[in-house]
Amino acid sequence: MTRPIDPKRRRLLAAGAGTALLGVPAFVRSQAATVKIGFPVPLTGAFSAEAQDQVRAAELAVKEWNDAGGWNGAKCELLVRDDKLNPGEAATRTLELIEKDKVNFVVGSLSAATQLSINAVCRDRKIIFNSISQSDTINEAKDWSLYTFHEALNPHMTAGAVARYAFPKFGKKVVYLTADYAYGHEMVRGFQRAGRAFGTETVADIRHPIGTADYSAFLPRIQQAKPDVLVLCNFGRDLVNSAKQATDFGIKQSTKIITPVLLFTSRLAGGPDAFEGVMGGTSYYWAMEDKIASAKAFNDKFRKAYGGAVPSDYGALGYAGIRSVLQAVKNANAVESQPVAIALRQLKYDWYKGPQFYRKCDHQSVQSIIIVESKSKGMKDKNDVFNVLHIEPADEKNLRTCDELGHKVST
Amino acid sequence: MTAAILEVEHLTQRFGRFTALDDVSCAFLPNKLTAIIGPNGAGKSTFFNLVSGAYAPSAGRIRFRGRDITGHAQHEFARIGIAKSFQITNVFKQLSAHENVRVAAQMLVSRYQLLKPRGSYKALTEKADQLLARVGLAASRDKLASDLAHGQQRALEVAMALAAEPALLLMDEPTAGMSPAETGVMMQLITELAKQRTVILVEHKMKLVMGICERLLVLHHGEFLAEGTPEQIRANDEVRRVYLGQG
Amino acid sequence: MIDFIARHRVASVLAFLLVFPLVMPYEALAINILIFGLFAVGFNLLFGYTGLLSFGHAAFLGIGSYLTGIAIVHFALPWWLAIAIGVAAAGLAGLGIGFLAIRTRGIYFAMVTLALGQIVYYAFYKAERWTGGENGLRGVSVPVLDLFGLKLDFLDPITKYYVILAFVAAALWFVSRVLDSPFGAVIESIRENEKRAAACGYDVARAKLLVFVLSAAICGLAGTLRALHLSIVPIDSLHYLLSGQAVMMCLLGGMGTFFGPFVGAAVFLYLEDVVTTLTRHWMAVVGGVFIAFVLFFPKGIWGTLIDRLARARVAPRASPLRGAKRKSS
Amino acid sequence: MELTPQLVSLQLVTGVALGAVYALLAIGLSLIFGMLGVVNFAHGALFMVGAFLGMYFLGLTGNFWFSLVLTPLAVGAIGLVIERLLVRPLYGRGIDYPLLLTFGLSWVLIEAMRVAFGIEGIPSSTPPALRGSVDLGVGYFPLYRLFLIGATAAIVTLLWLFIEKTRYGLIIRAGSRDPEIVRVLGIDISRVWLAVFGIGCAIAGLSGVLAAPTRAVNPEMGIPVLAESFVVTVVGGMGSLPGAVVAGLLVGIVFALTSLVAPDLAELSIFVLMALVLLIRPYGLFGKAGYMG
Repeated sequence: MTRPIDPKRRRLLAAGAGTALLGVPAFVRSQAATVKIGFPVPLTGAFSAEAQDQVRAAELAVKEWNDAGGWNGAKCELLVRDDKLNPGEAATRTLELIEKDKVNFVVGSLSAATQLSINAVCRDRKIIFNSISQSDTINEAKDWSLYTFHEALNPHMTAGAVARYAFPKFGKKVVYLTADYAYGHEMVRGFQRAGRAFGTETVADIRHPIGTADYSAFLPRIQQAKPDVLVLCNFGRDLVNSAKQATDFGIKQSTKIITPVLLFTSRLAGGPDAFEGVMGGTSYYWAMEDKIASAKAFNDKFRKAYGGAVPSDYGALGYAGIRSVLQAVKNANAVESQPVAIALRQLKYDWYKGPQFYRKCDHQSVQSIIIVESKSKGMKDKNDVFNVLHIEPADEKNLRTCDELGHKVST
Repeated sequence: MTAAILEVEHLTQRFGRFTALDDVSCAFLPNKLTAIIGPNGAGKSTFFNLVSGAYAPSAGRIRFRGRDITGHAQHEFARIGIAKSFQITNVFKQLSAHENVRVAAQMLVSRYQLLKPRGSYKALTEKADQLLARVGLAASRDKLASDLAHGQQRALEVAMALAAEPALLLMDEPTAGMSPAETGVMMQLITELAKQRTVILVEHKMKLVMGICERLLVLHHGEFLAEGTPEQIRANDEVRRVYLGQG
Repeated sequence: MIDFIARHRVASVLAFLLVFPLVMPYEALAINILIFGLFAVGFNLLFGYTGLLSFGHAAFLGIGSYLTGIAIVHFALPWWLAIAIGVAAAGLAGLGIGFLAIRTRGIYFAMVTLALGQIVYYAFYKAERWTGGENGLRGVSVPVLDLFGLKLDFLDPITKYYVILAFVAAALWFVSRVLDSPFGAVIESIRENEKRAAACGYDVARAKLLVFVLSAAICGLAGTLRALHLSIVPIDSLHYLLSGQAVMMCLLGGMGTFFGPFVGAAVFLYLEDVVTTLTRHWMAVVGGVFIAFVLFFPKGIWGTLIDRLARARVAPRASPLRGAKRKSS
Repeated sequence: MELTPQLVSLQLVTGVALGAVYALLAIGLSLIFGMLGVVNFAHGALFMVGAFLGMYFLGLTGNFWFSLVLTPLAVGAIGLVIERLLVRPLYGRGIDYPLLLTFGLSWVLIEAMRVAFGIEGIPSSTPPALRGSVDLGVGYFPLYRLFLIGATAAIVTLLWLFIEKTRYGLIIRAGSRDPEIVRVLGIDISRVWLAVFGIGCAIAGLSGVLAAPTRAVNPEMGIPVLAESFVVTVVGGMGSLPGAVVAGLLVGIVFALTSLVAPDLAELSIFVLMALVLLIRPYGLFGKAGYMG
């Protein structure tokens, strides 16, 4: 170890550096030599497969836009950050993106809690945030701002579409097995509300702690109730485990199992047996390319860029989320938050799944919902896991009303 | 006759089915040096643990200066003037010798003062230095207790016990593991200490205490066997049989 | 230099922290380090100085955060009052949890604090109306701090850093005083030898409870600052993994040293931040670093450093630093 | 909902099946703690490694029974390496250091499985012979979970016989009371420690492969398991094998019955149970005072 600096001098140095630092002006937004988009997603943790797919799809959107010339010669740069699926980390990373990297926009997130925390940080600093994961809360007036956009489906829309398709077909007695957090509760609410039209009856709503690995303690009750339909209102690994164990307990013999969001990757991880006959909703499934031209175009670009791989549901949202923002930059001919937000509000687009637009009062993307069922035989390859049963077209009436969300001015 | 400083009545301690101390009653006069002797397992240490408040007795009473203190918490025993030096060295190993004694002395002055620096209690620092000097540890003032030699740690024990300015000092085999030279110094110190306060000594080396004590108590199998001056004890047949016979 | 730091430990840490944002990649990380450094220092009061390993300290960080957040979001109270409420609530929770937990020892103490911490977690999780449940509490935003008429732009990261630094510095000063006080000597003696401390006349249970409350309040302050920093309170603030992080930071930096926990927090967060940008397998790298530290630098970074410096400087004579190393640095 | 006797009985069986896995996990943890004083924070990760290896061996050999034998051997071998290289240098340094080390190790193991088997994990399947469900008279119950109960009972019995009736068991019992005795007997205590650590890890791996067919196998599956097995170990009393079994069943049943009446509080219930037990008995149901203070 070298001889340490004389303490007095050190203090002087410190004081000098301190003053120099205080002299630095508040952060100055860089003028658009590049358009910077921050992209916080959980690259590690339970949803890292989806997150990595989101990054790939987002990079595709960026490349496409840059290849098309960008905006006034400015190219787009994507700054990917790992939020570790942790809202505190997400907030920190968003602060980093805004304060240090001076991003113009933020797109990303893969859980309700992280998107709300990213939104809180962006909202205070008047930065546009386009969320690409599900939540009903973010639409509500309390969390919303002019700069909050929601590209993904929300639980109300998803649950409603699945309910409208499934309830008339499978019966009136319904049991919910629900992860005990906002996402689960919002899904149940969506099913129950849509179910009213068909006279469905909630036999039980069993709320399990989020992240439960063993559902056996919840299943005898369901077995005894013998409902027509069991709705698994949980997500990801909770869905895989509960579907698998419900199968083990023989629930499927007398009951149809449905779920609001049937994840592509969950089905891959859970295998065909556990998911046999399970039906659910999704924002996107690659095989809808047979019916939707823009889906075909998107899949082809993705396959070409990534060696024949197909995009997953949440992955595709990364593409749409970025492409909307970049299109709005061009339309607004600006990168400042306010003009771009206005351009987004006026945007009508069809990037990958048919026509979409952001509703004026809450900036929720109005879009189609795909109903799929898990395949257990006749699969052509590992990606061939679902049958597309139905596509419910985009319709504003399937959303909760602006009044209900607390938006006073419905424009 | 002066009133006894410590009286115990029918003191009994059971551990499960085993009775470590059985119905022991006795009294100790102020400023006297008494030794409790007895073979291993006689209940000497149990007796000390009870009168120092480490355990509450299964039955019986303990009175200190006429006040019943049976069942009080151990720290209360220390605060009213009963201090103990331990048989197995029991110091604060990662603290300096000086800090060991200073902490022990601090009990009388400040226990929950949060915001004044320790260093500002000059009297405590000096008192700790004096006590270290008295037990012959002045030169090892800043050594960690764990770095002291065994005999030095025993001496530190005594200094810590003295720091609390006890009226009653309980010493559990203070010379255990000491060299003959160290033992001599320690015995001299004990004699000196006993001039100003009551000292009760537990020893199983009988010869050692015969010379310095005025009174001896003999325990055997948890029971009181005999009591008296060294001469009386030496003459006691029963004591000779169970105790001296062994050695 | 070590002597100088030891003598003026609060001043030196302040001097360092004044320039700290310059060397960090971005201010939000520097602020996180301040906050978690304080969290670890508060935890170390209990763990390093008193020898009590708690696995429930996230409860105090979280209660501080939530109560501050609730005061601002639901009651629109001024920020300084919200901070006071957060710290007081954490201290009170410390009193309750501490009262129950100090009856046990060792690993059982760790487990009781863990269990009580989990109960706090679920209570806040279920109180969705007040806490936002799993979604977390949003809207704890204080864009402008009004300080006796002086308006500070709290959205400006540098301003935010120095405001938070002021609180952290005050707390560090407080902890430093406590450690140097007679009570500081009492808790050290309890760590060294509980039975002996009782025999010396100290009410061990009461001293433990007091230090538990102090530690909880310091951690609560870290929590309130975190709520203001992030403008959200995530439910993870109460999770036992965060309690575990405090243990890691203390051990990494050097438990039972004054600066150790702060150094540990800084290294932990900085390492995590840097490694995360380099590789997706950051857990393996950080885990590996832990293993290496335990095996080769068991006294932690700061503990090893002061040990080496002390030994190199004053090897021949009895070192005053070594005798007092636990309290001096 | 109606709490019929049938439903409650079925729920109890469910609780016992859950408790079986808890008990196994706690035995491994308790064995290592009781003997070495090491709080093994990598226990959950070893459980996870066991689940992965179990499914991997199943795929390789096509036979669940092979996998049931191979997996504990493999995880036990990993345990031996861990003890020899990482844990051994830490003996005598207090409980904090092995705790931190094994925590770091658990992260390394999680990442290793991510690299080896992918982030999403691998599908797990029930061995064909154990599929389906059985009518217990009170309702249908998956055959595999009945097998779990039986397998745990068998393993616990074997372990008990090993510890109570064999020479090695005698050494382990003596060693957990006082390492000096073992040294006096002329036995190299470090080899005993090595073996015990290996056995503890093997049991963690075995619980992993046994639990794998009931749940998704993914790299993070050990994290909640670690907390649960600590709860069980502590409720039973650290270092006590009968305590681990009793507490495992108790925790399983409490979890199952809470799930029936207040499902959302099921996870909380086991922590409440632990708090209550420790406040009434500060060293757990079967624990002895003295371990670490």
